[in-house]
Amino acid sequence: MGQTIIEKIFSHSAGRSVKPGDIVTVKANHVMLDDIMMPFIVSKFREMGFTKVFDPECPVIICDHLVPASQVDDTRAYHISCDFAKEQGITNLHRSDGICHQLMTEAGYVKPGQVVFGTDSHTTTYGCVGAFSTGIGYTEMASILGTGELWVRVPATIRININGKLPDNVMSKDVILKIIGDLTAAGATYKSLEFAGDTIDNMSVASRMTISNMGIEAGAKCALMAPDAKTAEYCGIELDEYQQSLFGDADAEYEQVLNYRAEDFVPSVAVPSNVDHVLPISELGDIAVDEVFLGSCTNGRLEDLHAAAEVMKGKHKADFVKFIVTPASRKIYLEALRDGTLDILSDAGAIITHPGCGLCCGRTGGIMTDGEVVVATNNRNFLGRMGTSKVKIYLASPKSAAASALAGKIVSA
Amino acid sequence: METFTGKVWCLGDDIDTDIILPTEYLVFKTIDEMKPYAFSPLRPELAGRIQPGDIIVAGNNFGCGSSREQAPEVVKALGVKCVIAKSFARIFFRNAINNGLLLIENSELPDAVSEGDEISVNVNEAIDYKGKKYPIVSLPDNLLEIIDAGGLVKAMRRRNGLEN
Amino acid sequence: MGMTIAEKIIALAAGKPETHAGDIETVTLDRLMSNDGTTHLTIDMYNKLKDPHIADIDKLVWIVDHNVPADSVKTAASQKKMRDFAKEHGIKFYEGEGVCHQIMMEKHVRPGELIFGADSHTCAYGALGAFGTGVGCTDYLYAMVTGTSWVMVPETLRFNLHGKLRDGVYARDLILTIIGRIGANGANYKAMEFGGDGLHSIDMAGRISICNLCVEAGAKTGLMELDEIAFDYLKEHGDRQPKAVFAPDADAVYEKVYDIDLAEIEPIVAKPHFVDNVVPADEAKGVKIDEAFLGSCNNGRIEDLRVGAAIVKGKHVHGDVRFMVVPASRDVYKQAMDEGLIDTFIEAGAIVMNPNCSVCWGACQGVIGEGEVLISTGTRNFKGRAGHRDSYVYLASAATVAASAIAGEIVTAQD
Amino acid sequence: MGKIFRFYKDVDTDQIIASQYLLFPSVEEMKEHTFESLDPEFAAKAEPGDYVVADENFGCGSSREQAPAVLKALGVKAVIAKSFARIFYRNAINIGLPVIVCRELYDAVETGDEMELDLKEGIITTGGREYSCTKLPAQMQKILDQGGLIASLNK
Repeated sequence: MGQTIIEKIFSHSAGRSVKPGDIVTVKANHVMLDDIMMPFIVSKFREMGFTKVFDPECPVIICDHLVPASQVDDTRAYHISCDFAKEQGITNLHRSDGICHQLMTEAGYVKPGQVVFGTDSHTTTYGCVGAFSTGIGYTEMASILGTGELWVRVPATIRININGKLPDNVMSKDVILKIIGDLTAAGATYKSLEFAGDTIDNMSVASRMTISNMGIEAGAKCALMAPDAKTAEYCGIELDEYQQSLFGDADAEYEQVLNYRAEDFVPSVAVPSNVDHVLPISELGDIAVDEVFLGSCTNGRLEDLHAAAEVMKGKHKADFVKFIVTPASRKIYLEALRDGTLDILSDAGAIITHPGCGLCCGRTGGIMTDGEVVVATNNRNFLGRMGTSKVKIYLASPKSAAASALAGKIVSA
Repeated sequence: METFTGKVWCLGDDIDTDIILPTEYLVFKTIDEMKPYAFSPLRPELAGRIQPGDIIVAGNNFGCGSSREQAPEVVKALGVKCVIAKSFARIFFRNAINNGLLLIENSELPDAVSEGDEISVNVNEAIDYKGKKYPIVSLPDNLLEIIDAGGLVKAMRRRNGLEN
Repeated sequence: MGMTIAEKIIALAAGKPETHAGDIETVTLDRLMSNDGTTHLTIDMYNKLKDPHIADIDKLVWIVDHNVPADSVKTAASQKKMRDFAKEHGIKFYEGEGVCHQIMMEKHVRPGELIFGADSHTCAYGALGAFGTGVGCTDYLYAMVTGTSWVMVPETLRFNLHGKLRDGVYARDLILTIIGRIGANGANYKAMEFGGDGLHSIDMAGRISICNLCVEAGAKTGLMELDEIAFDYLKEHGDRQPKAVFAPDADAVYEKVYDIDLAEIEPIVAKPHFVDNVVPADEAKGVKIDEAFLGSCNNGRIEDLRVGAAIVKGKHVHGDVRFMVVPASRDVYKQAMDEGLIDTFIEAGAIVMNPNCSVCWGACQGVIGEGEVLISTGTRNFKGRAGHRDSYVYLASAATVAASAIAGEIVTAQD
Repeated sequence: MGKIFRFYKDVDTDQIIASQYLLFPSVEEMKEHTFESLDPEFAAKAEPGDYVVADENFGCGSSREQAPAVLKALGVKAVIAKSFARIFYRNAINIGLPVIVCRELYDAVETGDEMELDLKEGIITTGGREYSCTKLPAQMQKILDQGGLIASLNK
């Protein structure tokens, strides 16, 4: 019988054919450790009685939540990260290069078909290149550092087919918001999401990344896409036989199959304070905005900055609106700098910060207070995530965010 | 099997990890320092009122959101005996088990119970509320092993010969 | 009796033909700058007034620059109060455009003006021959409501500059040397006036840097004579017309006159925790650093970024160092982009932040932790200034800071 | 009588109240961080009627009016120093916090000593001795007498 992508990856990793519900122990090809969790990971690692990381090539330590530090204790996590790397001979260390999920694929760590764990829920992102990746807690991370492996339950798969051409003002963010709205926030809990169809095929890896990144918002364990020529080019590899086999078989068993027509998608927002409370922007009415945030591991990539720049070129943000741009990585910053994108955004009044998690992680980068409304391109609009619980967070695409910054109210491009 | 009785605090659906513990407190050095801020975006008073032995009852998708393990740790540190919800988010579930915080899935009790009520839990058997029994589905074996060991840290210490 | 520049500006603002050190004058202010460091408190006091009103709305410039983008809900609430008030009253308002003093220099200050700023480094405006001085929010509010205030006319210390700074020595080294010489309260209540042939060899960036730091010697203001370099700057920045151009009278009375040979100035480092704790940079060599900061109203201009970029070009920031580069304004940032400087910094591994006060202010961005060491082009090295109360700040020129960021320890650009 | 808290030379405004607290919505919320870098317990120990005594150049640095404001909010009755930085001095008078120049007191007292200040006469009494203080300039005395600068706006 045929298999879904996740079944193929876990079968390959376990060395035997697996089916949903099976509990298997898999080896991690890479693990991603972010600064904010490092103090806890290291302390659990020692408490468990480990002294040596099983393979110093496996962990990638990324300082992104707390760099540059906004509070006096922030550099503690930074030093623990750097010291642990030094102690263990871990050379995969990024001190200020951007957001972990961007770097894991961009810097060439994750390849199609691999198994990757990270101490951040948006670790699902690497599904965009056909890798299994999922978020775990720091205790499990400590155990993997010691043992190199972790048990997983093979998830059932929800297949999502999207075919056709997306409207011009619609981005992959609108697609995944609509799907999360349909699935609901818990609709894919314990499940693997598998995206396919010519709309996905025609998307850049960056656009796919947005979709995989947000799979967790429907509760999914992972959000996978079959690797193709674009994936190979992005990863700088040629797909081997195993990697080429990573697509959902026609006779694979899916728990659910959803079919979407690309033409039906419209610019959408997730309204406060649930990611699955999704509405077309056209149904919102007039909502004035105080702040716009363009960035994050969901939508801080070059094509996102391009999309915003295209909307804003020669124009200026509305008065008294804060427009904050935080590119996802150092490489993206540099590319956007060199091709003039940052110039356009700066002329439009953007506050451009160094790459990092920025506002999305709620530590700094544009925190708000009671009564403020933000249109943000990131992945969560939870109560209190970007300030007080009376801040209203609307999640939208980069195009919609840019258009809203110009208009001073929520509109689509 | 263990039986206990506790007072109930009721929360709704989709109680996310930013509600359980907002990001700004994640960098505190100890879980004890984070404790007062648990559930603060939704109910700032709650952390101060929860007593050891109390039980949290919630709707669907409890613990959705980030992988921050501070979330179950802080709930446990408040002395919460167990969390009963219609369903749990995946990462939170794993993290809770790894830390020895008891989670029970039950789809009917959350709609029946009111805040301040007392319920009795007979672990792996049933919840008793006002004389009515709500059955508890037992956990898979591999999770029971971790719980039996007293959490993942203890299991690893055992593996590394530090504990019996 | 002759007058100093400070006396002439105050006399003009007081509507008198003459005034002298020690006199107390009621003056009409030309401009009132306030930033997010204190404006929320000013507004609170304003709202409690019996008859709240603003004398001349056009004189107010409000700038959000200290914690940008906001780092906490408390910051956000205070900034929102400021934003909402500015919007309601139609006050000239900047947010995220850069450090207040740089914006004032680029867009508002005119020679001969008397300006109150609710920030101590307002004395920077003297580089354009304006009397800028820092006040608290109560003084600010009084001036905002009445359009006037009282000032005691300061004694003036005169600094005659001669010759030219050597290569690798900057205006910042000069002013740190002066502060070291006269002490942290050596100019308390006084004006520091700069002139002499040597001034012509110092560019506007250097002049702003000098005047900006006068408050670190306790000065009420720093003032400079104007020349073509200053007039060109005004022309290039909005073609601003002076209110008045003043040079001191030949028989002006100075409390003290210093003659300084610029060629004798050497690279300087101010060690923790006082700005006047200066030593030749060579004597601070070898101190391991955790962070380096190039920016601020003192040294975040395009000229400073050029110096820093030339040093780091083709090299990489030391692995143990976070190198924060923060242009002083949007114009500086844009210019630095055009010139390829930002590219150089990013390639070298620096952290380039949006224009704002950043590390110099010690909250919000690049805050240093317990036991950490920072080398900075900022204005102050007070205990705890950049973060944890047990941390250490060394002040130096852009060149020394950039070279140290590469080396991982304090070195000079010559090393 | 009030207790003396004695600090050294060049106590700057960052030490009186650090930058990270300045944007707190009110002085009340800031005051517990007063002198945090010098003595984290200061706010807890200081009682209304206590005095701060310092060497030269007290309050140098920034124009943050929060510096005298937190001292006043904690009930500090007066600051007595050998000299004051300009902006701090002016800010303190404007909000009605007495700032007294006295050259001799600093070298004669320790933290914990008790003292009394007769503001009108400009006399400090401590350890059985009297110290006379420098009088305020008339302009400043006028502001202090009328209850601070804002009071004059509300007349």
